[in-house]
Amino acid sequence: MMEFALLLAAGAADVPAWVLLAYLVAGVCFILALRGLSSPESSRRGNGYGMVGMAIAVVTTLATHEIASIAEIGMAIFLGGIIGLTVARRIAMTAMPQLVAAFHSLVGMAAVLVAAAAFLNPSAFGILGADGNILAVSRIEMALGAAIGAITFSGSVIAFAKLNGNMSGAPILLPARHVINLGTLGGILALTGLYALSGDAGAGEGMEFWIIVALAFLVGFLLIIPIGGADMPVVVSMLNSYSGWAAAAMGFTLGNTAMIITGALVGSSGAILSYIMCRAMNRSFVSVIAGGFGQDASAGGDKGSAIDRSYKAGSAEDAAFLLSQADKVIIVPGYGMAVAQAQHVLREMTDLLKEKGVEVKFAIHPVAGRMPGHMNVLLAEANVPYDEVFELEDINSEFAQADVAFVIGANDVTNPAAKTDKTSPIYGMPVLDVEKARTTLFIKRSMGGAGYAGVENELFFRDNTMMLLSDAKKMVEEIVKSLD
Amino acid sequence: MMEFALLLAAGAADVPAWVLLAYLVAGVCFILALRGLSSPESSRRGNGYGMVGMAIAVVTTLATHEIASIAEIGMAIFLGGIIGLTVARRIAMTAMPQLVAAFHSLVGMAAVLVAAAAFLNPSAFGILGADGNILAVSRIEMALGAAIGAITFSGSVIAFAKLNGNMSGAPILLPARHVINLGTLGGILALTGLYALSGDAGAGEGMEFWIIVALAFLVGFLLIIPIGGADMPVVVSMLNSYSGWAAAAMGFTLGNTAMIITGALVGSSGAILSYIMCRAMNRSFVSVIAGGFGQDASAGGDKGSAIDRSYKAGSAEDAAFLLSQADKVIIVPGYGMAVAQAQHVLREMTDLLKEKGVEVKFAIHPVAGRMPGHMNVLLAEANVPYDEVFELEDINSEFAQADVAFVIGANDVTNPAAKTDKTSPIYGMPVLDVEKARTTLFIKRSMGGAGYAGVENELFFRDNTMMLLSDAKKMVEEIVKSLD
Amino acid sequence: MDFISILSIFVLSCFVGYYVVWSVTPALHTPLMAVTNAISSVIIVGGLIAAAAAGVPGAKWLGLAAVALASVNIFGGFAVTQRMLSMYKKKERK
Amino acid sequence: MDFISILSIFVLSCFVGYYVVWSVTPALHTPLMAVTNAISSVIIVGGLIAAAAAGVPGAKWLGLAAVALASVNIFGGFAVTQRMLSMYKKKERK
Ligand SMILES: NC(=O)c1ccc[n+]([C@@H]2O[C@H](COP(=O)([O-])OP(=O)(O)OC[C@H]3O[C@@H](n4cnc5c(N)ncnc54)[C@H](OP(=O)(O)O)[C@@H]3O)[C@@H](O)[C@H]2O)c1
Ligand SMILES: NC(=O)c1ccc[n+]([C@@H]2O[C@H](COP(=O)([O-])OP(=O)(O)OC[C@H]3O[C@@H](n4cnc5c(N)ncnc54)[C@H](OP(=O)(O)O)[C@@H]3O)[C@@H](O)[C@H]2O)c1
Repeated sequence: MMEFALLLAAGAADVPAWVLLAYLVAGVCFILALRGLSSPESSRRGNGYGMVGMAIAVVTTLATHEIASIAEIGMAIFLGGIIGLTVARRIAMTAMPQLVAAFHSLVGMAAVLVAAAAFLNPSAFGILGADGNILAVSRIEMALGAAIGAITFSGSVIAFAKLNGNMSGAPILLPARHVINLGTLGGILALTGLYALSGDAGAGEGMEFWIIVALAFLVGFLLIIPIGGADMPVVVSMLNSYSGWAAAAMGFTLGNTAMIITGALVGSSGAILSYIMCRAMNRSFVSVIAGGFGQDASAGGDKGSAIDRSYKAGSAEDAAFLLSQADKVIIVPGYGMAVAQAQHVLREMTDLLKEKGVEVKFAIHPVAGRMPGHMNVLLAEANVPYDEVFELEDINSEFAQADVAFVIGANDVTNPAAKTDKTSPIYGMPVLDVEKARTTLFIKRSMGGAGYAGVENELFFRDNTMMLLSDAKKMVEEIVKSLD
Repeated sequence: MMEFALLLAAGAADVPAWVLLAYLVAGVCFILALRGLSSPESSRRGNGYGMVGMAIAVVTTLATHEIASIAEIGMAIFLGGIIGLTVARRIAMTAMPQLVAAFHSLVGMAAVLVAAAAFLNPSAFGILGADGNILAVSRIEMALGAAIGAITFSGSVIAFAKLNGNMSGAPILLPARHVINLGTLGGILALTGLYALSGDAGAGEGMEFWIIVALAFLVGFLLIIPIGGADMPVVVSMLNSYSGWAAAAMGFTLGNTAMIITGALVGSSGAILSYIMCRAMNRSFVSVIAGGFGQDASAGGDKGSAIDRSYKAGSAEDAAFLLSQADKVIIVPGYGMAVAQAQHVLREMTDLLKEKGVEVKFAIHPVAGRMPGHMNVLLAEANVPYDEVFELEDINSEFAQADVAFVIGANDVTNPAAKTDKTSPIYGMPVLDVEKARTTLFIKRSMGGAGYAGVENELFFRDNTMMLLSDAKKMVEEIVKSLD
Repeated sequence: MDFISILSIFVLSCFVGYYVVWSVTPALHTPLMAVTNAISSVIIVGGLIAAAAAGVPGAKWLGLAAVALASVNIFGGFAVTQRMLSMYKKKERK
Repeated sequence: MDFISILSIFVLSCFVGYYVVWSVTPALHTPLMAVTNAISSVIIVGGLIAAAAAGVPGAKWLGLAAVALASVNIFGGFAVTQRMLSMYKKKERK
């Protein structure tokens, strides 16, 4: 009992009350930042709260510590800030998935560095025990924080490389990889235990710490390379969640409310987004993490037959005619729109149609594109008002009244096999009922190319479907010309 | 700064960790109890969590305190438990509003007693400072806890008496009551301040405390008597919220996580339910609390004209014929169904109609009856499956396809004046569109009687409305006979 | 626990309370009132502490009274909630 | 702060996180990813503590590096979120 009580006695007892209060306020600001995202109107104010919270946390920390060199700290912040702002200003909206992955890797690395600094200089963090050793509970928190941070770092780097095309998206399957991964993770946990129980654990003492960090870097790498490029969004979200838990672990070490609240928020956010994606794809999280999906599926999909079957191809003029005759058009954007960067010209097209008195709406599937909310942000970029953009549940019943369903670069999210074919890899995933519209127009580059899941789409060969085979941006540009 | 830090140093520093953990677990159980109420399926498990949480809190407290007499404590729990269980088993579902008010008064009184006990024996609560005075911050918490508890007690007693008919529901308006109330509240706050700053504040010292309690009892009484009986539900909910904040205040005194979490949960629950009721009635919370509604409205409503205008009265046989010929019937229950206890026979009627192949649904307005969820619980009591019972938003569009809207004891929630007449006291409140059904049947006792808001309902005089003037239970019994 | 910890717990609990109550389905608002009533009797903890302590007899009797009142609420509140909830049934599919 | 206080805060924060994230509208899931990224750089606090302390130079440099990396994230994350959010517009009613 005594032992346990000692273990629980965290350091830094004499922090002034206002400091604790300031960190609490910062944490509440972060809660309000996420809360703002419940609607676009409140979201900008929410982001403001986030900035305020961060400023409070930074200023409080600087004000309560004897600072050796404010100039160096200022330089570090300035340098980082410049890089961050430049990247944020320059990045194309279509590159968001990569950017998020890159940013995650930085958080992960920062967590490792902080844990290492605490390891080398524990007294600055108030975690040095009376016996000259780092407090046992802090050792556990530090080791776990560093390990999670390292996994986040190397995993995010691979995810970035795959998403950015620096590395092939194909899953790289090592033999016995599950055994290796589980073994390494087990090793990390065992070493953490050893380190916590070790008698020699003063500042900078204990090889276990460094071995844990090294193994964690390795495991992050090993965990992600077998996962196909297209599964990366789920992985990125999972890593987001990890970076949150790493921050929470460091928050325990420092007894810092802001870090704990943030950790829990970010941790939940990543976990919930992963869950939402998996559910909308009707795949289990385990099967994503176990890896190898991209490959198996492209082997399994019988693409060969696509070329043999007859379909109705159309031109931009045909499409323009059908669109301008319609009363109601529903546009279904997908990954292909993002690839072709067709959102701006698409918006021009809808403007022309609206001028002609056609009612135009957008239907967004929860996993259209390659990131949650991917299509929404691209359409917003192209100035499509968000009240013309609808979620699947809200618009799916309207396809029956639509004259034209205009599918631009989407495939899986319209595939009726998800409703009917139990053997299909996407069976059970909710889909948009585009086939209920009087006519369905499909823009894609070729009859051969399949979508993310690598399965064929029956709709291409239906009588009321017209295929518009071309790059999405080019095709829509031509339609705009014909409409004028 | 030192002063402030001292003020913040709460007592009882050497509580073992497992105790704190146990109270945290109890608090989490309470969260899960409310979380379970998000759907009927999970609700029973939720209630189980609540009981477990309470057991943990009680056992932990008993286990960590030197108990003078376990027999006496056992007796107190036994006695209270027997009374509670007996009441819970016997009470009629229609008497729920009163029961909730009565229970609130007990919580309020318990909070007062606990605060008084802490006042007399502060060392048992670990709030006695080194200087022999009760800690200043604990004095504030105690005084506020006692005051809120006392207000909750006397307010709930009045609410109970008005709801139970022991006291006339008419608002009792003292002259200058707003001034008196504000003055008394101000007095309580001023005395709290005096008490906190007082130099003589040892165990049982300080008349301020008792004066605060006495004034708070008075204020609870004064606040509630001017409020009309029909506004009581909002008041009960508000008092619920208060009892939560009182528990939270005592939780601060005791440094008890379970009490703090509970206080926040109960406090939010009461506040949100009050808000929901006010919003659904399109009235401001302030206007409810300021009181006098029941009176003004019944004076303002021009009931006189009702008797002069012509309307179509019908018999039970007419109603039975219309109902049995219908394809789709929507039943709209209201306060009158509760008064007449007509839910059981109503359920028999729907069974007969369903046997005849009629589609029957129930439409519940958010403030039908006199308590949030009032109609739902009565229908559940009569074994109506909850998946045949729909909220306003979900069913309002279906009235246009219904052959019969069967309104039983509801009035205000169907009144189209809320949509059209800007001068009506219920203008802006969402209503059920019963007039869109082919025929509307209205059960009420007389053409003279009005509903809660005291305004006339235009629908009674429409061509496709048939009035069934009788007690609801009798009328439905006759309809059942005719249907057989 | 220091004051700021308690305050932090309180602030976060308010957020939890806000969200958890809004997620309650309107059909169960009456049971919600009953169950919040029951759990707010956790104030019994204060009564038990007062009743357990030897010494000041006035405080002990006040504590015992608080325990008795809170017990009415605990048993009554949970039982009446259970009674209500057991009435909510789905349609039996034959 | 003692360990149990911290644990309590953590547990309650997890509840808050759960509810607050589910209440985010799906249309803003991409900004959500960006902003959570930005706020998770609150880890900068640890870097600042390390960088501020005189003494162990290795720790200081690690701290400074952490501050720089976290700053990229803070400025980049909030700026890119702001940029995205400023694009979400309602229809202009003429
Ligand atoms: N959003 C997320 O969070 C997320 C996360 C993980 C996985 N996913 C998965 O991603 C998929 C998204 O479905 P989706 O319907 O949006 O996309 P998809 O099924 O991947 O289909 C993309 C379509 O766009 C076409 N395309 C590609 N580049 C084009 C260009 N430049 N011009 C015109 N067309 C082009 C492709 O055909 P061609 O090659 O013939 O042109 C293909 O038909 C789902 O399976 C989902 O499960 C989404
Ligand atoms: N639910 C809540 O939480 C809550 C809270 C506060 C206020 N309120 C208010 O309460 C009102 C509820 O509306 P409501 O439509 O349910 O009720 P209502 O407007 O109060 O009308 C009740 C109707 O029932 C009839 N009635 C009474 N006893 C009857 C009996 N034994 N047999 C047959 N009919 C009987 C009355 O007419 P006769 O007298 O002619 O029979 C009257 O038409 C709203 O105005 C709402 O704002 C509700």
